[in-house]
Amino acid sequence: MNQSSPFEVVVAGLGQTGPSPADGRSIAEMVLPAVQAALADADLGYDDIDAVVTASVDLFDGLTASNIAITEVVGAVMKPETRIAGDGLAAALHAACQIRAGAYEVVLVVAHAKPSMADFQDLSQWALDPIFLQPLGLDFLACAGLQASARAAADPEAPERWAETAARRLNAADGQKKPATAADVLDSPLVAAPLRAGMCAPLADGAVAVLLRAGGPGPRLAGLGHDLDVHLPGDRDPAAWPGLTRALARALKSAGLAASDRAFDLAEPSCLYAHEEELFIGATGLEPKTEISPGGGLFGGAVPVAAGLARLLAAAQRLRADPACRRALVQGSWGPAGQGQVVAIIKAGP
Amino acid sequence: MIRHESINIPFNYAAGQAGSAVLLALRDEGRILAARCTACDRVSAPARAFCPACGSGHVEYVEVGPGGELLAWTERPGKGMFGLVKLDGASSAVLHRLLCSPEEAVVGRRFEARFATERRGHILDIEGFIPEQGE
Amino acid sequence: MNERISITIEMAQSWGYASGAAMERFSAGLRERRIEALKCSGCGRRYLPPRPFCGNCHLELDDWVAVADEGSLEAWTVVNLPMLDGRTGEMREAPYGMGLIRLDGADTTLNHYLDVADPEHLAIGLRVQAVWRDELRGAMDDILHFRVLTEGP
Amino acid sequence: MTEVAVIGSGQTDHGRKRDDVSQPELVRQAVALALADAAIEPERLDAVVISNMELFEGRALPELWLGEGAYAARKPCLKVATGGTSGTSSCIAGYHQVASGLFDVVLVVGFEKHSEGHTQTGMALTDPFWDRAVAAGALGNFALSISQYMAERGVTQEQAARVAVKARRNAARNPHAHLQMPDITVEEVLASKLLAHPVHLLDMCPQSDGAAAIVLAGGQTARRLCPRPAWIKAAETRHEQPFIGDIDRRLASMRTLREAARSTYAKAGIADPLRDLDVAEIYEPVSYAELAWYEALGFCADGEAGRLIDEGVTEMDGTLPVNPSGGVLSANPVGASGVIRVAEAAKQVLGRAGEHQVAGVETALATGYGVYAWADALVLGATP
Repeated sequence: MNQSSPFEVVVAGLGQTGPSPADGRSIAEMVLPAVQAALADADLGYDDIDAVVTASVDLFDGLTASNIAITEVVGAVMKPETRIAGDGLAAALHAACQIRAGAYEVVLVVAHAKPSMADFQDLSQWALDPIFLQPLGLDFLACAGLQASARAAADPEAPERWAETAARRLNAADGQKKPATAADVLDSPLVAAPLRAGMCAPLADGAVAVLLRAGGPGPRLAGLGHDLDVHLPGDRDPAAWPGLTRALARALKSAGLAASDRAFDLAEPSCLYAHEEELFIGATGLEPKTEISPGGGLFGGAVPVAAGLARLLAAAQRLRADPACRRALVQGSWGPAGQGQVVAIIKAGP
Repeated sequence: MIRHESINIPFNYAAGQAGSAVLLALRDEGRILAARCTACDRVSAPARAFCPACGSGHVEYVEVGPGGELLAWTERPGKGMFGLVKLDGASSAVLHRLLCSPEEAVVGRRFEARFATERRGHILDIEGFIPEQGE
Repeated sequence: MNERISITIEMAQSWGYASGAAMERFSAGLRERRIEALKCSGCGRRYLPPRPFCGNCHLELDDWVAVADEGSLEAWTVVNLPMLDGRTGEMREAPYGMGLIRLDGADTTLNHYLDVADPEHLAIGLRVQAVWRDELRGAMDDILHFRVLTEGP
Repeated sequence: MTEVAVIGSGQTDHGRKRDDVSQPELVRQAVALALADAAIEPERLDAVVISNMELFEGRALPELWLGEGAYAARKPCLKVATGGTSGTSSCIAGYHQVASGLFDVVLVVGFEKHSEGHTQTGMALTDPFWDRAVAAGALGNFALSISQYMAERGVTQEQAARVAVKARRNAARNPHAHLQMPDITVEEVLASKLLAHPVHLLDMCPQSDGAAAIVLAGGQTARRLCPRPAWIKAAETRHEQPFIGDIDRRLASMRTLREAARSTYAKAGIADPLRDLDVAEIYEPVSYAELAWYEALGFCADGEAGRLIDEGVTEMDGTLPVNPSGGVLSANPVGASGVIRVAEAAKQVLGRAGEHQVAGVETALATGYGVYAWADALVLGATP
C-alpha cells in the first residue's frame, strides 16, 4: 500500500430520493431524480460521467440482474458500469479505487432498494447458510435479537438505554411528529427479544446517488476500509463488531492517519437497531466529543443496500454546511448481525 | 400501479463434505459433529470444511455436546425462539431453535439437544434445544 | 463419506412491483387493445416498452405515439425445450414459436409468442398481428400470441 | 496507475452436478489451486472479489455464506454481479483495486452451481410488466438474434457447427472442461437435438457447476513472485439498453463489444487484432455468437466470420487461436466463466496452459458477454 499518497477523491455531487415508507414509483422513476439531483449538485451532465458503479441485490428487487432496471436512468448505456451486489458505501469505495487507479475521472455511484415490495425479513433468510441456518426459520432480525440478548445478559440496564437512544434518533429524524419517549419505545411490542419495534430503524424505500471526482472543490473521501466476518453467528463474539474495528483500521491506514487517531467531529453509523450504536462505539473506540447521527441516522428510514451511501451523503452535507465539522466517520453494514462492514473517512475540502 | 408476482422455484443445496458428515451423524447416530482445526485447535460446531478462526482446511471431526450453555436467545413472534448454545467440547456456539418458554430461556443456563425420532439427514434432526433435565 | 446429502428449499416469495407511470398508462391501453409508445425528442426513437427516460439521449420521455397491433417479424425461432415458469412454478410446454416483432409505429421490437411452431412457415419480414385474449386484464399476456398474416414479404 | 498482473490461477473440474461439495467447498477448491499456482499463502491476500449470479442458486449476498471458502473472512470483500460478464467485471474490479494502490494482492473468484437451481428460469425473471410472461432465457433469446444474424450475414449452420467442433476438440486438451468429446464432428452437431431453431444442443454451452480464481498483484510484488507475470494492459466495460428489443440486430451490431474492444485495443497499442493478438479467450455461450464476436472484435470485416472459421484462422494452429480452453461452449459455470476467460488468457501468457498452450504468446485477449449485450474486454501481455 502506498502510504505516502493518501487515498483521496472528491465528493462532488449528492442526490437522494426518499427515504419513504413505500414509494409507489417504479425503481427507475425512483432512482432518476436522485441521479439528476447529484448531477445538478455537481454542475455536471450525463455526458460528463465516465463510469457508473451501482449497488443492488437481485433478490430484494425480485429481478435477475436488477441493475437492468436502472441502466438508462443512471446513464450507463455504452458506459462502463460495475454492479456491486452489496452495500452502496462499498460501491462508493470501489468507485474511489477506479478514480485513484486513473481509470476514470468522474464516477457516479447509485444504490437503491424498495423493501416495501416484499417481506424483507422473509427475504433475508436466503442470505443465510442453507444447510445449517436457513432451515431453522431464521432471519436477519433474529440474528440482531441474539446479538442484543448477548449484550443485555451482561448488562440488564441495556434495553432502557437502547430505548433512550432510539427515542433520541427518532426525534432527530422527524422533529415534526409528537416526540417519542423511551417509555414509548419500551411499550412497543417485542419483535426479536430483547429488541422492541421502537428500537428498530424503520425500513424504507429510496435511492442515493453520489458523484465522485478526481479533483475539484468539495469534501474528500479520504480513507476506506472493508471487512467480511465469518458467517455463523455462533462463530463470532455475539456482543461485538470486531469486523468494524478491522475496517476502521484499514480506513485510517489508507487515509494516512495514525491507527489511534479518533479526531472525528461527526459519525454517521449504519445502525439498524438501537443496540448497534453501542456496538459501533465499542468497535470504533469513538470518543464522546464525536457527534453521532445528528439527523437521526437510519431511524429516519433505513433503505437496505443504500443505507451506507445515505450515511456518506449525510456526512458530506454536514461537512459542506458546517465549517466547524472537519472530519467524519461513515459506516455501512450488511448481512446477519453486521457480518459485513465498510467504513469511509470523509474530510472537509481545503 | 402495483402488481404482485411470485417466484416459485425449488432449490437443492449440496451439504458437501463437512455438511454431509454432520447431517449423517445426526441422522444415523444422533451425534453432533464439530470440526477441530489441526492448525489452531479451535473446535467449531457444527463441523465445516475449513476453520472459521484461521481459514485452514485441515480439520478433523470430533463429537461435541449434546449439552451446553446458553449464550444468547431471542424470540421472533410467529417464528419461534432461537438461541446460541456453546456445546460441551466446542470453542464456539451453535445457533438453533430453542424449545422452551421465554421465562425458561436464561443466559448461562444449560440446554441440551432434543433429537427427532424420525431423522432424515437435516439440521432439524435436532428439533431444538431444551433446558437440561434437572436444571 | 460416500453418501451425499442435499437440502431442498422451495422459494415461494412474492413481490409487489410498481409499474411506473409510463407502464401504467400502457397497461391501461392494453385493456382497450390500444398500444402506445413513448417517443424520444432527441433521437426520435419510439420506445416499447414505454419508459421514463431515453438511455441514449438522457432525456425524459412524454410524447406518446400510437402503435398498431400488427407489424413485421424481425426475428423468429421455435423453442423445443420445455421450461419451468418461475411465476407459476408450472412447466411451459414446448414447442412454441417466438418472435421479435416490430409493430407499425414503434422503433424497438417486442418479444412474444407466435402461433406457428413450424419453421417452414416462418420467415423474417412476415406480417404478423396480435391475437388478443377475450377478457383483457391490462397485462402483456392480454396478447396470447401473434399470428402470421401473410405467407411472406 | 500501479501496474497489475495475474500471477496465478486455479479452476475446479467443471461438471453438470458437483454435489460432492457445498458452494463454499467448491469455491475453496479453485482458490486453493490459484494460491498454489501463485505460490502464495492466504495471509498474503489483501482483498477478495467474488463473482456469482445469486438468483441462479436462489441466494442473496452469497459471499456471506461462502466468503470463508474464498479466504475472505476478516478481509475486504466485494461481490460483483452483472450476468454473464460477472466474472470479467470482477477481474476488472480487482484490477482497479490493485491499480489504485489500495491493495497489493487481490483474489478474484467466480462460481456457479446451476445444478442447485433453475438457471433458465432464473434468467427469465425479467421486467414483470413487459416480457416476464414470455421470457425464454438465454436459449430463446439467442435463437431469435441468430435468425437475424444468419439472414444478414449469410452464415450457415455448418459454419456454426464448425465453431462447436473446434471448441470441443480444444476442450479435449483441457482437463477442467465440462464437455469432453474429442471426436465430435460437424455432422454430429447438426444431428443433435434442435433446441430452438436453428440452435442445436451441441451449438449451445452446457450448464456447469464450477469455480475459477485468479490472483492479481501490483507491479513490484508481481515481479518478485512470478517469473513471467501476465500483465493487464487494458480493460473496458460497456453496458447497453435494458430490453432485448431495444438492441437493433443484436448479434450483428453488438456496439458494446465493438466499443469495449476498440477502447481496449487503443490503450494496449493493438492496431490489427488478428496480427497483434496471439490468442483470444472469448465468451461464446453459443456457436453463432463466436462468429458474431469475430466481427465485433475486429478479427475480420463484417460478413467475413464464416470464412474465418472455414479457413481455420481461429483453430489452434491458425493465425489467431480462439478459445484453446474449449471456451464457454465446453464449460459454463456462469459466475466463473468470465474469470475462466481471464485465467485462460493469463495462463497462455504465463506459459502454464499445459496441453492447450499456444506457443510464444505475448499478447492475449479475454472478453465477457452478459445479459442481452453487456460486454467486457481485457488485453493481457508479457509486458506491462
